Amino acid sequence: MIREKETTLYLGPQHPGITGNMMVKLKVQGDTVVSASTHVGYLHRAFEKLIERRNWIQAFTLLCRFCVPEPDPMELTYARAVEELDNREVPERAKYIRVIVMELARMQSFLLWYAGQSGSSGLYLTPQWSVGDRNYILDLFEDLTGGRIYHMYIWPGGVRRDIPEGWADKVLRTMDYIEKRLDEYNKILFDNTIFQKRAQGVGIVPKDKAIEWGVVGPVLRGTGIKSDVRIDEPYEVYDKIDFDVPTQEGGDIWARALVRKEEVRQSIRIIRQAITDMPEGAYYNKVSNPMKWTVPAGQAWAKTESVRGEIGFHVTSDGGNKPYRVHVKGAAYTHGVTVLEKILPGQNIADVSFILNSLGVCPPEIER
Amino acid sequence: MTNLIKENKLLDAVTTAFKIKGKVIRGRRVEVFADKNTVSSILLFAKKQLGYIHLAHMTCVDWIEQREFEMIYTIYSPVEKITLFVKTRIDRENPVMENIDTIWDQANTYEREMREMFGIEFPGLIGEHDFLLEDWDQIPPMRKEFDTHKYAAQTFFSRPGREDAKDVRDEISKRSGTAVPDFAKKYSRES
Amino acid sequence: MEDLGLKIFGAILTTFMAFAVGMTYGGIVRKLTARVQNRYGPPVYQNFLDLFKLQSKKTNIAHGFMGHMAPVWIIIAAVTVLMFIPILNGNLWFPNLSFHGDLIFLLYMMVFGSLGMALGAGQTGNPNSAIGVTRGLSQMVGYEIPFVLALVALMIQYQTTSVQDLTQIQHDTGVWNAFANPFAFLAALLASLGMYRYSPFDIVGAPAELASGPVSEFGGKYLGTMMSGGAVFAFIKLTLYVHLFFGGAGNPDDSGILATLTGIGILLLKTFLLYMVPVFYGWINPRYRTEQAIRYFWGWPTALGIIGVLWAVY
Amino acid sequence: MENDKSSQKIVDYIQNFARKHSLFVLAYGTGCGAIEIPATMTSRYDAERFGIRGAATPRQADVLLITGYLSTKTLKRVIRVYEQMQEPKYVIGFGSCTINGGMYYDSYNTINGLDQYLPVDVYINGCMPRPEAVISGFVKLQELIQDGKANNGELYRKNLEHYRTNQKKIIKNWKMPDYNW
Repeated sequence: MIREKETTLYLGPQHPGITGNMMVKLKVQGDTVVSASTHVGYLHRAFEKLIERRNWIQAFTLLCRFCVPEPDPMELTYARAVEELDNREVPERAKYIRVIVMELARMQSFLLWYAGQSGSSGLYLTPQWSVGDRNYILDLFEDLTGGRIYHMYIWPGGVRRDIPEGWADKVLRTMDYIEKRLDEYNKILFDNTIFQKRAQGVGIVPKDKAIEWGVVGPVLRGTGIKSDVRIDEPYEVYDKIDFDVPTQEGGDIWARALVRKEEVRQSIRIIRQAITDMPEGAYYNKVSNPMKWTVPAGQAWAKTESVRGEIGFHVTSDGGNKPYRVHVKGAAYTHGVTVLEKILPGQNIADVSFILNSLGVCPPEIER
Repeated sequence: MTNLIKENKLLDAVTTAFKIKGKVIRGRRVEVFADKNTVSSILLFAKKQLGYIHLAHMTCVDWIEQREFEMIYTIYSPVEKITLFVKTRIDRENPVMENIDTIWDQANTYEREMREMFGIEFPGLIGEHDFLLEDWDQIPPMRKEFDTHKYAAQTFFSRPGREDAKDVRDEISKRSGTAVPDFAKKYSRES
Repeated sequence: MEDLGLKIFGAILTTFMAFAVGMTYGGIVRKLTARVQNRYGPPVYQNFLDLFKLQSKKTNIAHGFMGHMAPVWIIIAAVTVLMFIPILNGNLWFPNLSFHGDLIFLLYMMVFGSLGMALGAGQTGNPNSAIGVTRGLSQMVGYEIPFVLALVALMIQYQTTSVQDLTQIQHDTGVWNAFANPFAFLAALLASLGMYRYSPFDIVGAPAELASGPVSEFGGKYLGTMMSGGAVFAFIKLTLYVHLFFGGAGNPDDSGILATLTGIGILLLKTFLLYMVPVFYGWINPRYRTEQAIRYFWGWPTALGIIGVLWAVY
Repeated sequence: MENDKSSQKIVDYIQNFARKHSLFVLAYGTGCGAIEIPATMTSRYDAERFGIRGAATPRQADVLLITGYLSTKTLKRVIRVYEQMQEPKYVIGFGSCTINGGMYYDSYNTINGLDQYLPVDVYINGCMPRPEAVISGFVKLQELIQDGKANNGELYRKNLEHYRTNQKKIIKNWKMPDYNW
């Protein structure tokens, strides 16, 4: 076999195809990738070290800056872990509000994924539409929590504010609008033969080794394995809401895209059910004095289903008013490093940022 | 209380096989305390026999008073939907832990991070030393004795901020010489 | 002899017109793309502002001799090819040498521009531009085949290789070549999708994969010259297509001021409509991979080209 | 000659007008603020009507956006990218993390003040400023360009020593070319 000369190509931290700040070092022969190695650490801000210097409530400001496209699952997982340690009861209404906030976060993150996926495949029409429509959901967040992207709204013991009146039917109106828009998106991207040709059979995650590699979320569901934290370990009120988890066979970019396309419709369904049967009552089991609030010693592991997959918080407390050790494992931790290095060899250079986007890799989640 | 049959069955399976202590924390959460060098056999046993194929998490807690690192391996079985914690304690001075790269490939990333952040040595771990930081010459930063505030104050410049909580508008007007705008006057402390 | 001065003035006027029309088309397309993406979009003269800003860059980082030559080469190729294309058929003002050149010469000269870009990109040593160049050349191989087949079909049908005569024939028979030989026209149209580097075929300078491919190391004045060269090339291809398939613009017999202006007006209208075809196609389609693009070109367009040739022979 | 003052002023005015109305922003999300760049570039806030467009490589870019905190590893790449950009270049510091370290003031890996390492033209404060704030930052930059006060490149060249010593304090093994203009 004639051994072609290998060139190394750095899809460096500064590259329009890489969302965020991470470097994929490719050994390339002609147009196909021979080997890939990811280099991270560009967005490391020592978040876990800083959290040891903040008390339990102040940690929330750091938490939601942790993964940029989707801050809410971080707050919820941390809040649930602390509630488990403190065994603090969350009122029923707060649970429903939390589920609505989570599903809204899932939808705005889906629209961002949708923009990244079609942008990296060369279609510059739908990123404009989907990020434009995402702003409607961010407006909802702004009314509810005051912040566009970072909300700091979910606290241990419930949520910070009750729903402003008129917000609930504004959500329903936005849901109808988004649902109408989703059909148009399908016409442009999912029914587009060139996108199907580009996406099918590319970046295949094998079904048998998927769980071993630590693949979670829509990528795992894309390989045909039905696993979703909302069903396996229902938290908040997910057991009272009926929704189904879509799975696809094949494990390539196309299967993952279909899974995500179906998941948004489920989110809309969940939001509608959560809004209609949300009880009245308290929304916040108030912490007596947040500054001097000490959580009993112990360790807790809580996980929630974010758009990219299962996010786990391992919180250790030694009884003081500062968290002793918080270690976070986002879905991108394994997708961005191990899984990417295993499925990139053999792919075309044109598909590297395409695959990176379909795996839902969010670099700040890898290095915190 | 939900019936903990499955959890207790799992606990007995592991504790009898390896004669170690453990307890059921709550529904779906079981923890087992193991000795340092039996951890990888427990993990292999759990993965192959009991079906705990998903390594959800690997972390290290630095107990500085007891002079120990606590290594926690979180594994999860999609079939039984239970999370098993395998916890072990290793000495803090020269921490060495066996490398479980062969059981799960993804453990390589966790171990590289722990080697860089805590200074734990994993013999036989492939991968460069610089995982997150670049040319780091201090002690591994996540250890408790490393004070990040002191280090930041030394190396990075900090802009001279306002010494005490004076009202911003008065400061600005003093500096720029313009009077405090009247809409702000009723909030200003001076008047 | 006196109309030599006229010809020279006409030639200079054509270059400026080609440059201005190419840039304004770019501006209009940017505005339309913005409106399709339901946003306001830049002013139509934005391309001129970009070009002027690029030209007024203070430092210019060059990469050796070929780095300097690449933009110059593109401009040379653009202007020479422009000279050999009849702007208005038979008009006294704008003959600019269209009587001498013919189709085969034009084909070669059009490849000249991409050759300049390729050599310049190779000189910069940036791996992105090297891969971009190989993709550009392979894509050119792809769309050249149906394009040449279409032209061959026309040549056989009318036994002439000069663009001037082709437009003359269309003017006399009153039947546009698009309808005279529809297969050749379709093959050429599908091939033209690959020429303007719009979305399904912008694999050469694909930002997401190759950080804008060959031009990734060119900034400031180099990028500005390349941009204006690209605009002139777009105008050239459009006028060539209009003259080959849509009967050219303006009637040859009188060349008064009014006739010339109406001729230019028709030319602009036809070229703009033709320019919209790759733009519409590009708005809603993601990008091909390299081998998919070539497989596309060697699929239906080549088949249509062959049928066109057979149609021309019988 | 005496009237070169006025003719120079005219040329400057025209050049600054062109530079003001066509800013190419480098596609480099260095921090958490990078999530608001797609929002500003797309349909609701649409920065393109100001002529602001993304550029793929530092050669083609004029504006370098430092969006949020900057870790030491990224600072090394940012300096490399900054020096590759061509002369009339501008740096916009995004969010309070570039002004005084923001909420990561005590982190061992993020720098506190951006203007110790790079000359900065415009700061936009806010912990992840909104798209409106981003566009107001761009408009502020355009005003600076129009009356010729945005000379970021010359500042960097004039007191290169000051910036170099600060940078080398943070970045241990330099391994980068030392431009000496």
